[in-house]
Amino acid sequence: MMDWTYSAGLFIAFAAAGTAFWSLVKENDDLHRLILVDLLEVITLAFIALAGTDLAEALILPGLVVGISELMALSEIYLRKEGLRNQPRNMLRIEVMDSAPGIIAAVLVVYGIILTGFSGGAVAGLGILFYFTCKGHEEIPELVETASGCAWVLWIVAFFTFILLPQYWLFAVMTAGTAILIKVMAKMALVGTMRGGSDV
Amino acid sequence: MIGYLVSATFTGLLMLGIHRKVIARIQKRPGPPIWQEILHTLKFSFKSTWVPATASRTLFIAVVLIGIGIWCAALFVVTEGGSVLILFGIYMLHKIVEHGYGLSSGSPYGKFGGVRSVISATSEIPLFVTIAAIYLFTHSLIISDIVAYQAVHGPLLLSVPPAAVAMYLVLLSKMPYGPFSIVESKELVSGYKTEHFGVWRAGLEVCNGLKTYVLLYAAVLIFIGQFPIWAMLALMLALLVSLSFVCALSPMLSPYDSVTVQTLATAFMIVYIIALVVMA
Amino acid sequence: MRRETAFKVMSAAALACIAAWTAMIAGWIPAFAAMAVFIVAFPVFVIFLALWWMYSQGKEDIPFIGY
Amino acid sequence: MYEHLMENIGGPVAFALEFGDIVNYFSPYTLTLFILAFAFTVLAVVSRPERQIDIAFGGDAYTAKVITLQEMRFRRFMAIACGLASMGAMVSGDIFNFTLFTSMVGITNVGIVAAVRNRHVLNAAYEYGIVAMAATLPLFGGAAIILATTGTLSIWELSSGTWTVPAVAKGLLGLGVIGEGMAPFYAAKAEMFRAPGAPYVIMCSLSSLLIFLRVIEIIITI
Repeated sequence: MMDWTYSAGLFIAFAAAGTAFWSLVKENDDLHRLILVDLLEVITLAFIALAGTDLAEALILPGLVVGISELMALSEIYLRKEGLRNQPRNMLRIEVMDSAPGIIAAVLVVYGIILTGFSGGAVAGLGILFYFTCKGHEEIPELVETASGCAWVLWIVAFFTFILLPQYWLFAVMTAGTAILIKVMAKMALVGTMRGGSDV
Repeated sequence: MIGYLVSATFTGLLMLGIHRKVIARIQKRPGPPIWQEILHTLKFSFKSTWVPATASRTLFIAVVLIGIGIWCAALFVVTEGGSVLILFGIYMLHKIVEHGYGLSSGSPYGKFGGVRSVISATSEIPLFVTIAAIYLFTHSLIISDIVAYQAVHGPLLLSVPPAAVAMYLVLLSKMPYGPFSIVESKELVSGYKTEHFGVWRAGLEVCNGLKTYVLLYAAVLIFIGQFPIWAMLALMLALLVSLSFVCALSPMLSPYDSVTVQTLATAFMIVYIIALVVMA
Repeated sequence: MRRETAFKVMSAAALACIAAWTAMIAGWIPAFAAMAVFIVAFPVFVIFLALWWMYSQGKEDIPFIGY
Repeated sequence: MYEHLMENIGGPVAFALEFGDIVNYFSPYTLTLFILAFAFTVLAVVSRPERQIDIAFGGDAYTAKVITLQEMRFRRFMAIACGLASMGAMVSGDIFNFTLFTSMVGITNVGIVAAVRNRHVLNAAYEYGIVAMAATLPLFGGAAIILATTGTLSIWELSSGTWTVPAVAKGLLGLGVIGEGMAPFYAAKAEMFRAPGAPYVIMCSLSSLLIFLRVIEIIITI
């Protein structure tokens, strides 16, 4: 039952747990400790997932639920003990949206390109949408529209290639795939962004 | 069985009296007569009684009943040769009962006594290491099996002396006037007992008598073996007097020192167990 | 609580103990059942015996708050 | 000596309820623990909280803390939930269920004192919560390693002696339970007991003690 992948995974999980515990010991800020403890919960799930059976898959869900409820209980305690009664004015003010939108968007876009096709476009579009949500969208829509138009042209060109020069089918498939990726990506990126300036 | 229960209670109270007497004599005081604790119990049962106005009434009364009940159960477990784990579970539950005594009245002194009884929870950890050591030898935790093992292989006291020492520490931490009795320290008036007066205190004394009897009996049974009742009583008395010597000659530790000493004892026991396992 | 109530509860607990003991000796119930009865009834008996002897009708007081 | 290894530890099994390979069993040991959890849960249901007296040092003044009805209801609910979780942990025949109940005990312990308006107690509860949550890693990790190495989580199966459970898994399991509120991690927890409301606060210490007692049985059995 125990092969080397399990051992390696276990080793990595233990290393991650050690790192997390070490950071938990070093950290003094209560809020950051709460977040680090959440990190520990994720490693816990990794331990369960390593078993790699249907049963393990079924056990992850209760583990996750318990972890989240503990996290919520602790957050409530934190709010109460710090006396934080005011509702935040801007609900969508998450730290990662200031610090790392570029990285997360890039990861999503690259993953989308690897997937290709409709689903790839959706993933990549989500990445771009995330980027716009974080950074605002003043001049970028024009650029996206241009890209979308060019992609559409490419798609048409690919169809013509299929019909006129069928021996270059591979080139046509690749062109169409890339084009549809960019097209869907562009359309997805427009979801939620309103035209007519920032005050709409 | 009823007779045994009642006589165990009185024997336990008598032993507590002997404990006080021995301590007093070592400290060059005359000390109370040895039946003082029995008189205490009777005296308290004749005193006027009510429940304090601020108390949580049900809990205030229920913990007294539970306290006597669990030690009755422990006595039956020991005499009938049940599982050692049940006995030690009850030993730990006694902590909760003390906690309940302290918190239920609303008194600040009782509360601190109760909180201290929870702090001194370290005293239980050597107990479980002791159990593990016993299990490695006997492969059973049923008291009758342990007794049978000792009848064949000789007392466990000689085969696992460190476990016996840990058990001795555990007994010591439950003896009054001992170095670990931080719950009864005088700056807390009477600790968790402060508000349980009159009849409730008499119940508490009955519980203490039973507890002393059961713990001493169990220690003799687990580490030396089963003997006729007079020999058991003699061995228990010897054990008690040795405990009294320690209590008389050592000062009460501060709460954190007490915890530290018990933690060190636990660490030592864990090392010992690991050594046993590695050698086996 | 009135003295009569305490007496009634005490006698009930004592009767339960004696009944369980008799039944066990006669072999009607197993030993562990008798023990269960003792574990429940003995504390009740002890406390209510003492309460029957002395339960003051005095006024409830606040806890001890220092000398 | 009994045939089934488990019966040498907690006594002969009086009653067992089978769900496939998971067997929930009552030995005298688990039964005792179950009854105690039940008794204290009933106490939490029926008793009213005490009014805690505080002395203002340096004078004769004293104050009584009164628990409001709303706060009492919430804390009683949490205490009952805690009692139910400990009862579940006492009879569970499945290691993963046991760990889930243990985590639930941790959550409800925080909940019992969460409604108290006392910064000191809340700080202690927060510290305890952090430790308890960190303790779920060894707890679930231990259970997961047992599952991965033996392929079963049933205590009954594991105690039959056909499996060898790695010592590290047992150690992790024990460490996890100790982290939920036993020595030496209870330092934060002891401060929580300063909160008024004895019948509820007592469930905090009782539940962690009971799960500790149970995990000792499990560790020796498997």
